[in-house]
Amino acid sequence: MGSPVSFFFEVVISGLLAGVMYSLVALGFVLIYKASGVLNFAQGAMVFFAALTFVSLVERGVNFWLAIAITLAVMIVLGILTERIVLRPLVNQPAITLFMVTIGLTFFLEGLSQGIWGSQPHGLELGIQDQPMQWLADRTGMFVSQFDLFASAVAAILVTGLALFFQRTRIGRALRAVADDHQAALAVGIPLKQIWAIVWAVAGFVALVAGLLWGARTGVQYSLTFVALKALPVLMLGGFESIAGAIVGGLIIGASEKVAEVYVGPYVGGGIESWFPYVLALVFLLFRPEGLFGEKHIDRV
Amino acid sequence: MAELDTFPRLLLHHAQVRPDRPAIREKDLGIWQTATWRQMADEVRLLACGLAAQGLTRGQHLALVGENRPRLYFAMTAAQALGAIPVPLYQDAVAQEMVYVLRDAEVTHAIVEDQEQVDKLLEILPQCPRLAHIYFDDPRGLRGYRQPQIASYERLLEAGRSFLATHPRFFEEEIGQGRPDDTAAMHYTSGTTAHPKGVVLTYRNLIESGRSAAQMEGLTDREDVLAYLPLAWIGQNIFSYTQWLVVGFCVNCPESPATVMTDLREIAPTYYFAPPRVLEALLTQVAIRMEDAARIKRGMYRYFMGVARRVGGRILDGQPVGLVDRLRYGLGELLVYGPLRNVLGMSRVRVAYTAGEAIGPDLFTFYRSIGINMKQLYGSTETSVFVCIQPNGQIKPDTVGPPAPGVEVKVTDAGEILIRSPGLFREYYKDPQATADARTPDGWFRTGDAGYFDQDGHLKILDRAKDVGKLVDGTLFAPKYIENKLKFFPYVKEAVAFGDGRAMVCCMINIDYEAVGNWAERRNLAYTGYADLASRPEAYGLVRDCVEQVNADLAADAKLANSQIHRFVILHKELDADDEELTRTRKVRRGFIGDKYGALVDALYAGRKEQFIETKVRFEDGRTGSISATLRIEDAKTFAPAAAKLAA
Amino acid sequence: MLYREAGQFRATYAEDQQIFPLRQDRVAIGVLLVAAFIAVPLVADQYWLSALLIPFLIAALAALGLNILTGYAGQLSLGTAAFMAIGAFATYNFVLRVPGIPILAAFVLAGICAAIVGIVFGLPSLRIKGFYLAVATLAAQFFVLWAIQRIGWITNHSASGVITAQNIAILGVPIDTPRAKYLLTLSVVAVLALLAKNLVRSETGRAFMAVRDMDVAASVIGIPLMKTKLLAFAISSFYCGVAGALYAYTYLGTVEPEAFNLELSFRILFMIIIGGVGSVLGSFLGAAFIVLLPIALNLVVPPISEAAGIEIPHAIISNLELMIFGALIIFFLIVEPLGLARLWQIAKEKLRLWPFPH
Amino acid sequence: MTPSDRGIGAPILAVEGVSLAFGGVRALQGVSFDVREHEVRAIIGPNGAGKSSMLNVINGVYHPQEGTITFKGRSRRDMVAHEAAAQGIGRTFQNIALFRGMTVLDNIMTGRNVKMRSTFLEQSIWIGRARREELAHRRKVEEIIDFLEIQHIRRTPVGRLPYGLQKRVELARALAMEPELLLLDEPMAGMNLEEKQDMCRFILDVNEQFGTTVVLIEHDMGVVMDISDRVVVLDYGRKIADGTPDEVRGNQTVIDAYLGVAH
Repeated sequence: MGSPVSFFFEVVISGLLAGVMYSLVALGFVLIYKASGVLNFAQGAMVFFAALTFVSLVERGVNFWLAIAITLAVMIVLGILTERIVLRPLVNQPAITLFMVTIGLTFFLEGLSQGIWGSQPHGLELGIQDQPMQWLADRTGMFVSQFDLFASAVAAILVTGLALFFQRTRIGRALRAVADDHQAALAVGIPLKQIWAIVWAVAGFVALVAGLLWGARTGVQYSLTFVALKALPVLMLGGFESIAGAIVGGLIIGASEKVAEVYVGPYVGGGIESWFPYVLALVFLLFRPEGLFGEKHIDRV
Repeated sequence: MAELDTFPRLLLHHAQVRPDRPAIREKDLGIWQTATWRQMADEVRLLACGLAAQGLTRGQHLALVGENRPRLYFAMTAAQALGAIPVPLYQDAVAQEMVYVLRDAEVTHAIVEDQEQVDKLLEILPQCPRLAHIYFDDPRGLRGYRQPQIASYERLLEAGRSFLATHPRFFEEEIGQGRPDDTAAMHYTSGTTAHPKGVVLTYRNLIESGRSAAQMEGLTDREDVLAYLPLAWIGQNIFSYTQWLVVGFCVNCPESPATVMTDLREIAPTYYFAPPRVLEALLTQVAIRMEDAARIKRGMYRYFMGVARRVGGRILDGQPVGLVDRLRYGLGELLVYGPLRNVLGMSRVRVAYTAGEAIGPDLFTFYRSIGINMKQLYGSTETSVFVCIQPNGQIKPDTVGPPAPGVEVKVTDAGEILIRSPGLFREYYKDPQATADARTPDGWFRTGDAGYFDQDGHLKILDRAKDVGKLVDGTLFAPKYIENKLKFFPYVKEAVAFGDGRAMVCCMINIDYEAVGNWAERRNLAYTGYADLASRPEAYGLVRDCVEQVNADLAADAKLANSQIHRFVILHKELDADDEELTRTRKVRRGFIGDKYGALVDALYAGRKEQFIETKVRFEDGRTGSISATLRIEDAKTFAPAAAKLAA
Repeated sequence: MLYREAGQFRATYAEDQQIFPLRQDRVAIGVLLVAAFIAVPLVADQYWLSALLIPFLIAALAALGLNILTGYAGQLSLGTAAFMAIGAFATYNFVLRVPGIPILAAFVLAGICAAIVGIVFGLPSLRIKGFYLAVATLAAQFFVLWAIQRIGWITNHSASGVITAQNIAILGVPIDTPRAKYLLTLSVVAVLALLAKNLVRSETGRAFMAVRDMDVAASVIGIPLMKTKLLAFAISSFYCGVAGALYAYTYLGTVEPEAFNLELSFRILFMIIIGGVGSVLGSFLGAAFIVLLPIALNLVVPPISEAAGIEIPHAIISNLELMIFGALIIFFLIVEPLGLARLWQIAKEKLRLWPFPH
Repeated sequence: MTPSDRGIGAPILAVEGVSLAFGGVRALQGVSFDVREHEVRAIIGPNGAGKSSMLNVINGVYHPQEGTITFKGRSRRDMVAHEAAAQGIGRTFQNIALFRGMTVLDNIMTGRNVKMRSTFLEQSIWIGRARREELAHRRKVEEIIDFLEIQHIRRTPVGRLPYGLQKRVELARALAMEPELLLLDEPMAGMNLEEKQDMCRFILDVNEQFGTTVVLIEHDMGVVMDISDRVVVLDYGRKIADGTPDEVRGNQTVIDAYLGVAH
């Protein structure tokens, strides 16, 4: 056991690392929101769907990488179908309607995944132990999970990849244009529908990654869909349209949640992580309604 | 209380007997604003006092101009209470058309609906110097008017209030002076030739006439009437004023002419009147809207309308109908007739009249077959409307029924219908000559209509007497009667019948471009225009069917069997008022056409199979030109007279 | 066809502004009320009352509460169940701690407690809109449940957080049979539904809808946004609170905080989406639909699968239920965003115009 | 009619030195003008001149950084929009801002909300004051419906109405507030000739019948010259002319602004 200071750092770091996990889920939200203005509540169900599909395949003896490939394919198809069947008929509807429709989608996916693969929980083994890193513990006395570090690394790679994808590729640039102004994008000949399909496919991919990591962490079960609930305060904080916001928001939420749980929790009976991120985000929003990285909008009347 | 022999006395009677029953409603500001009899009596009292204070006296005329508005009705009774005479004017007349009436009746006071009417009266004020007081109901847009002659209705009531304060018994005293043979109202008949004539009707005329008809139909104070036809028209006076005050039911004024259909549906009158053109428009609406229905619904509608045509009228007349048909009709009632009456606003109709012009038998039986007690009526301004009424259970589409109670009708040898009744008018205003001409020496009124009684004693109206002629064999020839029969077919737009002084009847026919065009399109029949379509053998076939059906009808009537159409021709151009072939009110000018198309008439009677004809036309831009064509002339099948058949 | 409205004219504004201006509707609702209050208690068995009708009525009340907030005032909330929880646990405490309190008074006070909490969680609506606000209401959902679980006083220090509803009575008549519970629930729901209908057709309701449809225009014609939104939160929470109280006292009897989880909030949201946002009738239709669907599935699927010779486990049926819910939400939002109530309205329009198509 | 006939009196509204900026964009710069009681006052200017912003400042939707607004003798920098409404300022919008989910009748009734006093509890029980108010205000609303000749669409949801009628309903909603000052933002934009004539007639009728002071923004110069008593011209957020229609028409700065001459 280290000093109070190192304990504090340990708490903060584990919080930050947990935050990365939140960011990972939040990333899926941001992608879709940026491209189509939809707050996709079903992101959590997509994570669950991906993880469950993968695990079930592996349990049925499918090779690890093949299972990933199949799951990825399934997720891409799912993303494209969602865009086609659910969202396209609702183009130009109020954002709140789109939000509600994704709640419906959530239920549908939950039912679908369990209907296909069954409702029993599964363990998921990625080969990385959720144990403190001995090396770090020896040096600093702080206990930091290997798994968390691995997840952070994956998240970092994913974010970098996405950033490059957005900055460098033609599709990525088109996507940014779409995010800025649908009408204008359409006017300059960007194929909106194609872009949306791609985005939903990418979101499916992100869901798969998040599903693998979260599934390995908590087991693959119904409650995995609730990871979306972890991501929402992150998004409120970071803004729905900023990848950087999703990362920073995740870190802030993760760290502060852990700190609060450890230092405040005992006095109020514990378990405050269910609501603390929301209240934090809410308080923050009251002072800065546009979020961390959001732009201030002037309502023209 | 004295005898109920004037309208103001009737009003006071209702205010006492049924003070809180609705007297008149008006759709205004979204709801049916209602005045009870008591409220009405109070307002009429104020109004009469106001008018008296403003100088209206016994024997003077009060002009009323506007749509059906309760205040105009109040004004009528208020004027009558003072012994003044209300003169309603057609609200859609242009200003200059009002000049004659206003001068003829020496009108001093006028109550009008709104700015539009005020503007008209102001425009002709210089020509009508006696007109010194104009009161308006709706103040909208009139705030800036500074002319001394105009004031609001409210100001008039205000004047009435102060007058009443100083003359508390004035109103009742004035009513006390009224006599049944005083003039109650004056309606101007629209003279087609000369100036309009003011028909002077007394209280006795209107009240007795209205009362006996009301008794015959069993009208009660629970009736609802929708007042949507012009006040200036005598029918409106009888149905919505005379009988209203006689019986004490409720009159309902629509929000505006544009909303009559909606208002009709809301009120669902129990006592209803509509001229044939209104009924026709309604039926067209029904047909058009049903066309948009899904196939199944349309099929259902057609089926049940077929059932209704077969048995509906008989069921309404209380005649025996088979059980199966009764069940079919009952199902139709649930699915079609009931809902249809409901959407038309006729679910509650107990008695409905149509009159004014001849009504097509299909149109007439349509309404009867869906269970609406539609009847025909014969009458005129001079006779206080009611001359003949079809009694329940004795309805025929082609007669107007037997004489109404208290009315004597006879037909002269020349075929003209003469009338003697309590409803007969007193005189034409300031026109003793016309008054004398209108009556035979022994006091019968010459209607100027030709007709005869059928074997059941029902009067059949043929035509204006002056247009009725004779064939060479001396039998009756009523061209308009024949033409109307033809025009009841949708494919026939106009028809001109010839036969006076000739051996047989021949006809010129205009097809209805739209109806025949549609018919042709449904058969993939290509045509290039009106003349082309009219010359098609298919069109001839279509028209021949119509002509032969008319012939079959005519054959059934002993008096008209000889008037069957032997030959006809379809004209290559539409008869047009611009070419003087029609009057501006779209009546055919038979004589003019006979001359203009003389060659054609000759060909018809000469038995030729075709004839070349060239006619002058005036185009819409005012240029004239001529068009020519060779027209085919066809023979139509005629039938042996029914009487002969019976004998055989 | 059935609507024969010719001759039903209105001579006063009072007549014109009735809840049911058409005579046929008045007759129908009269028949329905008589059936619900008299016929149903006479004929329905315990299963019908306890397993179908009572949960349906309670769900309808909660849906009505959410509809006031979401359908009328346009503020999406995902925390409905939390306000129901407040109602349930507040009633428990009022009955527990105020001896002799009439149960209806306890319900009302509990509703007021829910309303106060509703106002607090409605405060963010002044600054944030749309789904930001929806997400914010999740805070209420999680915080309230957490508080009930962790603050021992609320559950009278029950170890598991489970409370058991006390026996209740009205004017000395014990409410202990399914029939009595049904009648109590029905009465409360009927009265509150009438009040809600009156509210939404008057000034307050119009203010709600104005804020929903265009808030700038609303404020420009003099509607204070803050007051209006908070009022919507308060009234909505009141309704949900009373629904929660009934949930505990006439339906479940024994309640744990987890009964009021996010799942329940979503279910109630589904009721108004399927039933019809912005419609009192829709709240009832949606509640009936969502309550009956699982029961119908359990009735219908086994015989079919038996006939087909495939055995469908119960778990599959419940997953099927989730999928059907989800698909229906998607379907309604795409095809008929105003839900069953709108379909009913269209059907009624058709009947009024019969035999004409339009 | 001459202005004196209509009783045009002292200024009811004075705008003094109003400046408004969004971020770096300066929408209004030191604008001053007044509006006299019962007059029809037009604000004209090229696109982006700040006309709508001016109206938004007057009725409290935007809050200016500088300047004062004096309405009926009370000066202020800014206020909340609903308070402006309560003081008697009515408003229509350039892009129709009706409540789309409500019927015509309900939209206009909403305009009466500001005059209602009953509490939500009374309303939910629907007796006494709440019921009386509701019925009395319905009557007032019906008078406005009658005035603007929209009886036939009373029960129609506004979303289903054609554009011209929506504009009229919006005017009706503003009139329902019985405003002393009515701000109309391009009331005739996008209308055909007949609809424009109707709208002109209604605006003048409102002005005459109710004595309502009208401030309107309009692009159709014919309309402006016909119906307004005085005209303010804005360009790039500054006032460049002010006077009667004739004076403004002859003003060289105005002509330049409209022709796009460089400053």
